[in-house]
Amino acid sequence: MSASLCVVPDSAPLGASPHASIHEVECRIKSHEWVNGQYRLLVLAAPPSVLDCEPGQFFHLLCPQTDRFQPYLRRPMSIYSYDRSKSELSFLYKVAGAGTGAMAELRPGEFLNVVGPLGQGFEMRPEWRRPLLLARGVGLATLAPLARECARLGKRPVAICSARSPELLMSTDLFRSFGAEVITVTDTEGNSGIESLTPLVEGLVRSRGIDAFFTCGSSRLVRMLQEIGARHGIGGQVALEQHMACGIGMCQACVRPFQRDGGAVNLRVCREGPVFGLQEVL
Amino acid sequence: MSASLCVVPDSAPLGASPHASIHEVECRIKSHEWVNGQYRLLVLAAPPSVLDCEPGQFFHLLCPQTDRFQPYLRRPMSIYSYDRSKSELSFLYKVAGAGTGAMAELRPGEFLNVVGPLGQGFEMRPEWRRPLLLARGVGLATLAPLARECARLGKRPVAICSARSPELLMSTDLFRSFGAEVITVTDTEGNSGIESLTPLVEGLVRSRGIDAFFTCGSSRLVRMLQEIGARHGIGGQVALEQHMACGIGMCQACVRPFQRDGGAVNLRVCREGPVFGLQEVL
Amino acid sequence: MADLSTKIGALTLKNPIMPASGTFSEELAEVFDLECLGAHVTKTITRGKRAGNPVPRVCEINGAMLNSIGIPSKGARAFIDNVVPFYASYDVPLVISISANTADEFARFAEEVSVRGVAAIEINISCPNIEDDGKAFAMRPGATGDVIRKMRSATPLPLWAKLSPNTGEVVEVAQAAEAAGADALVTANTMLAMAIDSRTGRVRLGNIMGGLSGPALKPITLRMTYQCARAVSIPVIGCGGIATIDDVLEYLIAGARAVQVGTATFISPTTMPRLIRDLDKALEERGLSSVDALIGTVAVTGEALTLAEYA
Amino acid sequence: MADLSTKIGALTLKNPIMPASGTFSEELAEVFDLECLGAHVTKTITRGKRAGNPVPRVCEINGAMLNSIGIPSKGARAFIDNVVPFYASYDVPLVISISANTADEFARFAEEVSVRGVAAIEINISCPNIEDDGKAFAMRPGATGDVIRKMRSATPLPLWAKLSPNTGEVVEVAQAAEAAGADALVTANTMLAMAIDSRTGRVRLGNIMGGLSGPALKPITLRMTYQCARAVSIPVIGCGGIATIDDVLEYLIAGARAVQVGTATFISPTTMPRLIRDLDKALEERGLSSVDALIGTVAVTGEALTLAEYA
Ligand SMILES: Cc1cc2nc3c(=O)[nH]c(=O)nc-3n(C[C@H](O)[C@H](O)[C@H](O)COP(=O)(O)OP(=O)(O)OC[C@H]3O[C@@H](n4cnc5c(N)ncnc54)[C@H](O)[C@@H]3O)c2cc1C
Ligand SMILES: Cc1cc2nc3c(=O)[nH]c(=O)nc-3n(C[C@H](O)[C@H](O)[C@H](O)COP(=O)(O)OP(=O)(O)OC[C@H]3O[C@@H](n4cnc5c(N)ncnc54)[C@H](O)[C@@H]3O)c2cc1C
Ligand SMILES: Cc1cc2nc3c(=O)[nH]c(=O)nc-3n(C[C@H](O)[C@H](O)[C@H](O)COP(=O)(O)O)c2cc1C
Ligand SMILES: Cc1cc2nc3c(=O)[nH]c(=O)nc-3n(C[C@H](O)[C@H](O)[C@H](O)COP(=O)(O)O)c2cc1C
Ligand code: FES
Ligand code: FES
Repeated sequence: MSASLCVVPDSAPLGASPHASIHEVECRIKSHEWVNGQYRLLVLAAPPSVLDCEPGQFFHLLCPQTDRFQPYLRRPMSIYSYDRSKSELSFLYKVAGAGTGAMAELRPGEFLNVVGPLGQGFEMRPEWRRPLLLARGVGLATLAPLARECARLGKRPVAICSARSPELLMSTDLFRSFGAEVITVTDTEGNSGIESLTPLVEGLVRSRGIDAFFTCGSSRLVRMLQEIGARHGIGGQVALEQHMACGIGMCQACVRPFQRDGGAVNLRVCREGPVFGLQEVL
Repeated sequence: MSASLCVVPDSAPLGASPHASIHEVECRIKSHEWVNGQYRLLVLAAPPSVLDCEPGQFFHLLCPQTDRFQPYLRRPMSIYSYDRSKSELSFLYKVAGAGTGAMAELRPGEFLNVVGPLGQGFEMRPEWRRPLLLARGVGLATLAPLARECARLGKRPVAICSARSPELLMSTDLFRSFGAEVITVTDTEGNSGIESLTPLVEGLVRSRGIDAFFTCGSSRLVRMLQEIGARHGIGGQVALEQHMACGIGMCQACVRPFQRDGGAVNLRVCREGPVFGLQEVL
Repeated sequence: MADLSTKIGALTLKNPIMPASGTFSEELAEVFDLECLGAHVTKTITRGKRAGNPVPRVCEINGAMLNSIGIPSKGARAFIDNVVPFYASYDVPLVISISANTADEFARFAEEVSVRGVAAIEINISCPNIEDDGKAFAMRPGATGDVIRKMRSATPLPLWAKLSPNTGEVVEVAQAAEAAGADALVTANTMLAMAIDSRTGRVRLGNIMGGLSGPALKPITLRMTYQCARAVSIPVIGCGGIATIDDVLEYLIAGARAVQVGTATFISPTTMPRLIRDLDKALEERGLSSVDALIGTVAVTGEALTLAEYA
Repeated sequence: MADLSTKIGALTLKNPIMPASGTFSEELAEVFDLECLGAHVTKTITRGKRAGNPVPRVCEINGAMLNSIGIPSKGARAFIDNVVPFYASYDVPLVISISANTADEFARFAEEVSVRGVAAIEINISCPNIEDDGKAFAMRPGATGDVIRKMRSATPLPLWAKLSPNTGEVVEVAQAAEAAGADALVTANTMLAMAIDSRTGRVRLGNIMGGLSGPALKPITLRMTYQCARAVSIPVIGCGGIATIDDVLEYLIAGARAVQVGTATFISPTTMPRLIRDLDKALEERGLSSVDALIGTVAVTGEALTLAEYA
């Protein structure tokens, strides 16, 4: 009977197929620390199958049911770091609502069910020599592995890290350790607004020869980089967010409109994205 | 505005009314131990308001939401013991399905929300001098405080404790400490069936002058005691179970038919019971 | 303190929180002071005595419950003699829920229970109409209109029509109720559902099918509340799955002028007084001085589509 | 190993587990081998291109979800050229779900998609019928009968009618579908619902209302499955809230000959292969040698009441 094709033993990963590139696995939590009052770093012990991933890709996490929170859908989280040699996968996340609230209660030694890796990651083109990484809040989580990829490729990026206040700045040392030049801006210092960032980025284009922009999330920042990019003929990529159900491409929940082939088309953030070309974002 | 009548401060018990006799309170768990492989003893720190209770009454417990179990309705549990001087309330329960499964995960120091005391407890009439307590399984939990009440009233009951196997016998020492004469019967020894119990009880009626029967749960045992009672003109009381929603008397979920005033009537186990007259049970 | 009062037609309630029929009784007075409630709503009664359905009458299922209590009833006389007087000691409108099997019986019954102490009649039209294939009145605009029209001429009391989520014509039924003279709508009763025990292969309710209530019902009844509040001009009272202050706010925002709390009282008997307290806090947090200021304020994104495409 | 096969009319499925329309696509082949499924059921398509509804298109609510995806469609041509061939490599019946706005359009469309590689057509009659006030076809027996009758003469393929929980006349609609020539019923689609964010006062779906799916829907659709399985003699396929093997067993026991798994695949993309494995185990534990032996075995306690009294 062909049904036996996927009547897998209890111990085997469920319904494993030889061509599977997306996996649902239970990962043991190695550590789970507060980075500051809002963000937590979750480090998982992950099997090699899911560590064949790229910066910009994400996982879909099954948050636990707790007495306070009963999230239902999975929650998408960018890969903050992945390390095949240590079998480690980590996420940096902000505690927001029910899902992340429930996640925050997970303790080392417990397990988290993750699905991934998902989506299209960043593409660091060979001709891009001096990338600018502009990250705010959770965007840091998404861009951190890209900074590492730059280091691997021998490119020295400039990273602008933005936050509400200096205490909430994160990962600046990590970015520096990947050889990035780090510039910090914060709301409290009054230098994180578009009015301040525009001249800052324009200046970096001139002084550092920035030739590619990478950012995520905030549509204000995307809009700003699109304008500066258009003025200077600089391309780049953006990682976007959208409410998701499946995360795999089945449900069409996560569409956004993009400029492609001369017209506006709806694309799935989970599948055609989450990384898109800077200028195609509408 | 009269709405202020029950706009109570956060700290006060909600909607407290001067005439309240049923309370919803959060109790801290003092201890929570396995008694054997199936039963757990849960001891709560309870406020005096809910300790004004009687043997045979019960509480309605709000089981927690866990990753494995998400019970919705409350679960009724007989009072196993209550102690005003120690501010203690305890339950002896069998881990069965979702509700008790979730309860079993509670740790000392955590809180459990209870509503009670509920229902009509046992009435130990002055003319009953030599009561027989027949308990099996969770029935022990229900009859234990009655044994204590007997001790307080200076009556020396006989307690037949029944279980599947000798290891599963519980609380026999507790019953003895209340001055009860304890007889144990088990399935593995083959002396817990109706065929063995009937002559045993008949014998006790003759030898010990048993003049009242108390039992709970099992309809086989109730039927047997009704027959023996009818033969010897011995009355008594039975604590019954029924699926409940509200536990307070509002929903009429928990009705059972009883013989009253010459006819069969539906009575609410949570309100008119859980203790009923031995002969009125149909 | 915000003004929590709300008007349901001619009746002014001190606050918009009241119990749902069948989930409330005199016994709750042993838990908290029933004086605090916006209204008292009693379990549906029938004119004659009835036993109700076989047990088990309730089961729990995925964070919700099913019930097939039926309508056990001691009859009209016992109710008027024993229950109505109990509530007379409170300064809270008493709403009594009634049911019958034909429009004429409904009318006669309404007349009979229009006694001193009763402030309004809630019409449980989710019961089978024996003149219409046994389909509940609330399933069809025609049957609903009929029953309310006949009751309207039989009693001067305000009539609240309690709608059913089982119909495919909620809006039409709501409009028929309004046209026939209903003073308010209650949205809604339970949704017909079923549960089977996969281990034993048995149905889990004595009556096979039963009504779904609790949080799982909320998205459905909240939708009905929104639909009805837009479709009629009489007040709509939201009901279904309310347990937290957020639930209350959602119904008010959707257009309900008051809400009924059912199953949540089984989970926490102090739910209603807590909601009253929390409502006051929530209005204050939003800088609103009255419940009125919140009612019907729902903001819709984009253009409302005429033909809802949701699947 | 038990015999997991089941017959849906002329089609034999290797097991009763298949995806629900709109919750399945080619991408799932990257998670597990789609060969293991009883059937492949694709997202509803329309003949022409459509964009679907505004975002947000999904939200979660009390252990369930709402969606207002709508029916974004690349059109019939793109589907036949790109999607049908993808599934040709599997030895699994391909069921395609279609939708249209009139009975005639449905018929023309059915003819157009009756191509090699398609094993059956699922009719999504939960879409608005523009000739009937915009009420979905599945709301009324007449409209349902019409559309199926016209499709019946337009295609030789088996027709599966997917019913809606929004109607008050499930049994009548099921019987009308059978009488008009449907080969099977699917019970059911999502239930119309709504969610509001109490903090912002905004509706949580771009389309205001949306369809409820997931565990909260199960008691409703299980009830429909039971009602339909008793009312018709064509096979009924259960759908709604299935996530665990117990859910599958409950539907089979209620009378379903197969089941569709929807939202659960979003929560765990390996749900379907797991259910197939667990079904085999469950039958073995019960000493049953085939799925057939379980279907429709529900035991009812007491006497079934003719007029269900559930509220
Ligand atoms: C591709 C991708 C990568 C992401 N990476 C990160 C990351 O590395 N670190 C991080 O902190 N956050 C990240 N986010 C955002 C993160 O998914 C949300 O913060 C999270 O889902 C909020 O869930 P909640 O239950 O705590 O909040 P709630 O607001 O209670 O969530 C309610 C619902 O809305 C959805 N939702 C809320 N905010 C977002 C959002 N911004 N994007 C998508 N769905 C949302 C939730 O998934 C949930 O379904 C990412 C989002 C996407 C789409
Ligand atoms: C007045 C009263 C006192 C009780 N005292 C005790 C006690 O001291 N110790 C003890 O171990 N058990 C006692 N029980 C039984 C206890 O309530 C059930 O074992 C418990 O509800 C099972 O819940 P569950 O979720 O673990 O099991 P499940 O079988 O998953 O429960 C499913 C549903 O059925 C109900 N249910 C299942 N069994 C019973 C039952 N026997 N009586 C009533 N409802 C039931 C549950 O409350 C729940 O709503 C008492 C029952 C009643 C009515
Ligand atoms: C146990 C029970 C009994 C009920 N009895 C009645 C009733 O007699 N009449 C009525 O109109 N509604 C009755 N209902 C329906 C409730 O009034 C309410 O409409 C429904 O439960 C939805 O609200 P909830 O989710 O807050 O419970 C009953 C509900 C439950 C749970
Ligand atoms: C995101 C989403 C999209 C859906 N799209 C369709 C569809 O295009 N056609 C259809 O007939 N049903 C559609 N459905 C309904 C499902 O097929 C199924 O009937 C419903 O979700 C109930 O099953 P579930 O609880 O297992 O999800 C959709 C459901 C969801 C959640
Ligand atoms: S989340 Fe389902 S398609 Fe993107
Ligand atoms: S459980 Fe509600 S009346 Fe007894």
